[in-house]
Amino acid sequence: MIDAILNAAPAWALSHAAPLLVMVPLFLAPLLALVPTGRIAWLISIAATGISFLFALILLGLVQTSPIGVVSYEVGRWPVPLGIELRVDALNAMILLIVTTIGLLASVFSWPTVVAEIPKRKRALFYSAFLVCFAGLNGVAITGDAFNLFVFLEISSISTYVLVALGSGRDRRALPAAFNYLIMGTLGASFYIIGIGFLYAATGTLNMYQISTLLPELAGHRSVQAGFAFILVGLGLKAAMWPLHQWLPNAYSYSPTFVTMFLSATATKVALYALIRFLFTVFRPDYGFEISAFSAILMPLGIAAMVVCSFQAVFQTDVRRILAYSSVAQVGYMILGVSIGTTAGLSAGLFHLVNHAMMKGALFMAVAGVVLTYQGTTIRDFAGLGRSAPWTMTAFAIAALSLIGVPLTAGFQSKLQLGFALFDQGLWWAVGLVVFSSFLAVIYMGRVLEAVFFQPPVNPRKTRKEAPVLLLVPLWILALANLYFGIAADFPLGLARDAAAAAFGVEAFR
Amino acid sequence: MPSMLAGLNPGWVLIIAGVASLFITMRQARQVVTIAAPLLALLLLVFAPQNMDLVTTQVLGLKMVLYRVDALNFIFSLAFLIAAVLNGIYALHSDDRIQDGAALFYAGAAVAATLAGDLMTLFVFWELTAISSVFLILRAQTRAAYFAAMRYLGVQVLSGVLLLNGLAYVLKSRGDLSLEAFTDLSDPGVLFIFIAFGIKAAFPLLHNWLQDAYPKATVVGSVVLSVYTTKLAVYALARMFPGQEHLVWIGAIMTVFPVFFAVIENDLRRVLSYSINNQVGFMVCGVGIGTPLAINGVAAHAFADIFFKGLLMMSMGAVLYRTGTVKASQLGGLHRSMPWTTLFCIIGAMAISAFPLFSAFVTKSMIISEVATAGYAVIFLMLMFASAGVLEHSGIKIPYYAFFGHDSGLRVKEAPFNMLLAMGIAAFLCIFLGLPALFPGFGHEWLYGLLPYREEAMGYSHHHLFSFDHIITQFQLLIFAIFAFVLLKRFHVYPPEKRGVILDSDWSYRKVGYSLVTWAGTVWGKAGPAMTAAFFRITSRAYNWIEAAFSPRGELARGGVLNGAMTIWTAALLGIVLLLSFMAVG
Amino acid sequence: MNTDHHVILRVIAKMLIPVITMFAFYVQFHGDFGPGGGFQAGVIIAVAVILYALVFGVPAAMRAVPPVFTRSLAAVGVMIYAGVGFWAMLQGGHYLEYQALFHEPPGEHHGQHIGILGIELGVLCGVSGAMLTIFYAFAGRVAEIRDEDW
Amino acid sequence: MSDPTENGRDNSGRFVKRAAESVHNLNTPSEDGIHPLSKILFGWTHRKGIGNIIFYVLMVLALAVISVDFFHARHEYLNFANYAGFYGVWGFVCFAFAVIMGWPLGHLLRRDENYYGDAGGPPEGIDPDAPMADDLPAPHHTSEGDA
Repeated sequence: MIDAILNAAPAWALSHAAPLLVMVPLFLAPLLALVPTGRIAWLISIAATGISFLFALILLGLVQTSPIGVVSYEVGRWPVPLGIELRVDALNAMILLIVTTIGLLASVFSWPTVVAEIPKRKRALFYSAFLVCFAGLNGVAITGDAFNLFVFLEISSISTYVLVALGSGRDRRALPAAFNYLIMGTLGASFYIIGIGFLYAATGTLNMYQISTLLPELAGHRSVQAGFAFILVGLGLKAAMWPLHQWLPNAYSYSPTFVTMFLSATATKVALYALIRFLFTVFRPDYGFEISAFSAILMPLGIAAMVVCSFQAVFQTDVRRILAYSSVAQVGYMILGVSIGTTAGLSAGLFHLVNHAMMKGALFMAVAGVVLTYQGTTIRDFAGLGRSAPWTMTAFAIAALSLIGVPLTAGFQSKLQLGFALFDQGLWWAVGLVVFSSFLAVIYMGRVLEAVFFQPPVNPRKTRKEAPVLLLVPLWILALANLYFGIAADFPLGLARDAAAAAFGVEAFR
Repeated sequence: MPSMLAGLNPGWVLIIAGVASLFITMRQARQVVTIAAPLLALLLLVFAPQNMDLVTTQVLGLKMVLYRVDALNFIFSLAFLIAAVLNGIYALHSDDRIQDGAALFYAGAAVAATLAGDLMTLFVFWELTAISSVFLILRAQTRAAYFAAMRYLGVQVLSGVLLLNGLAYVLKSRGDLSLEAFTDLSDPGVLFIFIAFGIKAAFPLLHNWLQDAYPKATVVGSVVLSVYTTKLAVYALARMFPGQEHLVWIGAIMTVFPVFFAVIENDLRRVLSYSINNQVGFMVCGVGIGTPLAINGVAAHAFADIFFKGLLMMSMGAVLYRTGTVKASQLGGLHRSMPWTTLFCIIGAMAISAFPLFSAFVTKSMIISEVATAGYAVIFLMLMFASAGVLEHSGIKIPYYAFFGHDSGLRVKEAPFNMLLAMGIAAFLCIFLGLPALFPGFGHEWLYGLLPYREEAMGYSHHHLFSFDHIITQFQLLIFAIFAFVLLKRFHVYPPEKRGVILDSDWSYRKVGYSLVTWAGTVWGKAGPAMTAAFFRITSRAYNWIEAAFSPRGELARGGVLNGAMTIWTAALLGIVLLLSFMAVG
Repeated sequence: MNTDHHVILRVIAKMLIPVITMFAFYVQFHGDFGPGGGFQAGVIIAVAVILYALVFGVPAAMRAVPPVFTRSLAAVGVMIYAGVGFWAMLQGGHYLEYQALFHEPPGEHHGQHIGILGIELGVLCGVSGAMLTIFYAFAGRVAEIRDEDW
Repeated sequence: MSDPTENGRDNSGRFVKRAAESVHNLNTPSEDGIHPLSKILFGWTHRKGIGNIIFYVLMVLALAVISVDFFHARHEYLNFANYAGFYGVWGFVCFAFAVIMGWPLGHLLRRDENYYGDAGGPPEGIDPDAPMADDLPAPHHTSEGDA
């Protein structure tokens, strides 16, 4: 399919795919602030995300067919140390594909939930903020410039705070959640920019590739190490690395349902991408300080996230909070994969990243459907929905099984890969903990599924009422993707393997 | 035929139709589906190109060949599909979505397993046959059927688990899961697979799930069940273990021991279940010989068996449907009111007894002839004994006690037309397959032309099949055996049919095992509460501790020791990372 | 409203506001070849309006410069900025490549000149619009809690 | 049934009608529940002394098929199969053995019908009103689908 798109695309689209991917939504976002009605804004945002999605496919194709595996674009044709370079390799091509796919599906299904949750006069602005956030996330993933990355990170974060705060129409707790998120997010971004400052002081450049070529000689430099520490913590915070995750459960629980779905599947993923980019490409996993960070910081934190947050999810009564804590736990899996420090481990982590985007996207979308039709997110509200909304709930169940890691689902495949990568390094105890954490996932998802399919509805007057078709179609696309990639995992696994290879080693990057 | 259709697996057609018919509430539409889907599948199979991998897929680096037709699996799946059509016709009188759906799904899974091109695919559909077929037993909706279905499912799943276990071993030692035959039984993986196949083929002592479950299925269910599971196992054995010498003995024992059970069994469907065991024994024995002609015999006998055994099951089903029982002690004289059923039953009985001009005569003889050629004298005598035994329980006992003998006084209607039609077609096949080739490709030559080793089959057909020796010896065996029956009846030595259940190897788990479990339960009932109390004390303490830590009211949700201070965490983490970085470089 | 105490303020403000605005445009166009530019100019223009609001009250300022206008101004600013980039692209150059704006050979700087001015104009609009929107958002907010409850 | 001859006079439809009627009659059980076809097919089994006739006919047949062996030598791979009368004797012995073994085996293995305890009441979760397999009171007599 990618070949077909490459052949069909005009020459300008091929050569300018990288800037257009980001700039089209960023240009359309302010336009949305001017359009009169939310419905037009909705259609424009579908168009914008769709265009970005096409460009993401084109970029993926270009990267795959490129002899060096890199697509580079100099903005304003300023040469590299002066100007900003947009730099796409297999790693960010994959992230871009995830963000744009989820963005497209999210904007397609968003309209009914926006109508239900956002006041009429704010809808166009809401979509404007969404497009800014979308463009910012893509910008983070696409840029090759460390400072530009910060700018895009802030663009996406600030619009995210707005999006979260707009949940106040349904639940006033969205405001403190957004404020908390704002403080934490700013803290993380500040740490990141401080780290970049240290690196700039040591190397004199902001281009990530140039930094990476200059670093080997400077590995013992104190400011490089300080920069590493700040960047790790700053991006770790953005990626909701345990124990820096505490902004996430509230932000995900009280924001508008559509925002939750979009953020859960993209925001932490993009931050994690940036972290991986720094850990593996800018810094090298064979630097002494990074090895010790892997084994003493990332691996314990990843495992702690897996276990602790799964336990916390077990005791939640609100389905969105269960899923939010589960997200932190899943980030733990990815961090664990990253912390192994091998290509196998990194590709397992990235593979789980792809799959987690699919399953959490589907789960939160189903929850959005329930909120829309039945108003309520506690487990009690979900009781008996298996009968009243079988289509929504079947998709929910498929994604939940994938989250648990039942064989023949995508979640199983990535946990399997993670297990293989851990075994290769003799970390059998970590495999045991992964299994234990999956067992906890059985409990917390099992509680929901039990309520959905085996308990009678609390309110017996709950009649058969599905979520709207507009929501069901993207929901089922994601649910079926969970099943399809659970059986034929070649495509996402290949993406993750290429991405891991690209993240490793300067040769693959250049 | 268009290439797109060529990749359409006939088994999947049936599976899809089966799932669909679960949802079709309109009876007429479902009837159309149950007949049309097997017919469509038949067409697809007949026109499918042979000896090439038609559909393949890659799962976890394992190549799975989902659809591959060759000479051996063609004849098995052909028989399965024709049987599916007949079963569809036979079931027309009943309006039961679950039964129709399960029957189609089950048939489809069996066909798909037969057409699998590797062991993994075979395993997947192997399990699906087990799971779908259990509904055919459950639908009888009796207490006995419920328990039997659960036991049946347990045994079938055990077979699947063993198979999967074996596959894992084989994958490790051999590196692939192709359908290349195994030779070495001492490899644990191969042994696992052998036992897994053995359970489904109902090897001696592993057989009893069959007699336990089949007679308790619905009228239609036992007809459908009698076709697939065991023949699929025979196919799997012929594919993976041809020439495995243990099979000769296992098969011979399989032919002999059910004879004794069948004589004293009162439930006529259970008699037929023993008869399945006995006929599958012939096939297993042929697989053990493994020569081309023997494999021909296995394939041909399986083909013929599907129809004559199906026919007998159908006739007993019709009796059950009309009278409500198939107990020999309560039946008799039904030929007065069910002459058509009687006629078809007699045809089936003659076919299974291998009367010349009937189907078993042209199929079973290939196996027996190869046994004799290979010099197995004892095996030969056992098979001859079994042939006489078949005549006893299936050839005489079934029609005699159901339709003749002592008149039970039951005056019922003749079977419904659809049942008669299905029986008629099956009866036609029983006769047609046994006819001499009046012109090329007619009668038995049609069947022989489908066999995996055609030339050997044709050679046998020309030189031996309808030779004077062969026919006369067969008549000697049969007529003397019938004479023995008449003689024993005349002098009242023939044991009368009595009500009751006959113990078999399932006694070991249904009685001994059950008693053990009950005993253990009693012990547990005394020792348990003390342990449970202790256990609950420990777990509740652990739960309280975990809850205090993790729940929304717990420590962690409040931010742990440093209340609400994620920023402190951030600073602390930064400090640790910095410290580590500095220390690591030194 | 009792305005007696603010006569001087009002008079001075009325005199200053045009000057401030003028200065903003000076900073804007000076930004082309010296310190200054769109951001500073935008802030200064916003300051002019904010001064007006402080002296004459927010409602008056909102009548003069409606919130819808400031919001649109911010949006338009961003679009101007991005639009210059697209313009360069339409002319066959890279995104934001000023040299490509008028297909000039190397050495000529007309495109560079116009390009940077366009960008700065976008920044001016964006910054002043955003500043004013934020100001209105805070200043126009009605306290949810009554004063005596503080 | 109306008088067939009245309408059957029409010379073209007459034969067809007669045939249809006879087929119909063949498939309609008489008052005593006995199917007319059964009289044609199996009526001979009700004849007096049929047991003796069958017995003697079989005896003659048996003697006939075995006498062939004395005039005709076989050449089989297994030597013992070439003895005259081998198949007949083995068939007779096997059949008789299997049947006679039914006596001791029956005593040894036959148990009460409810030996396993599953012929009793229904277990929990199963419809208690569903009929037992053993005492299905011919449930479908009134159902549709009768040809």
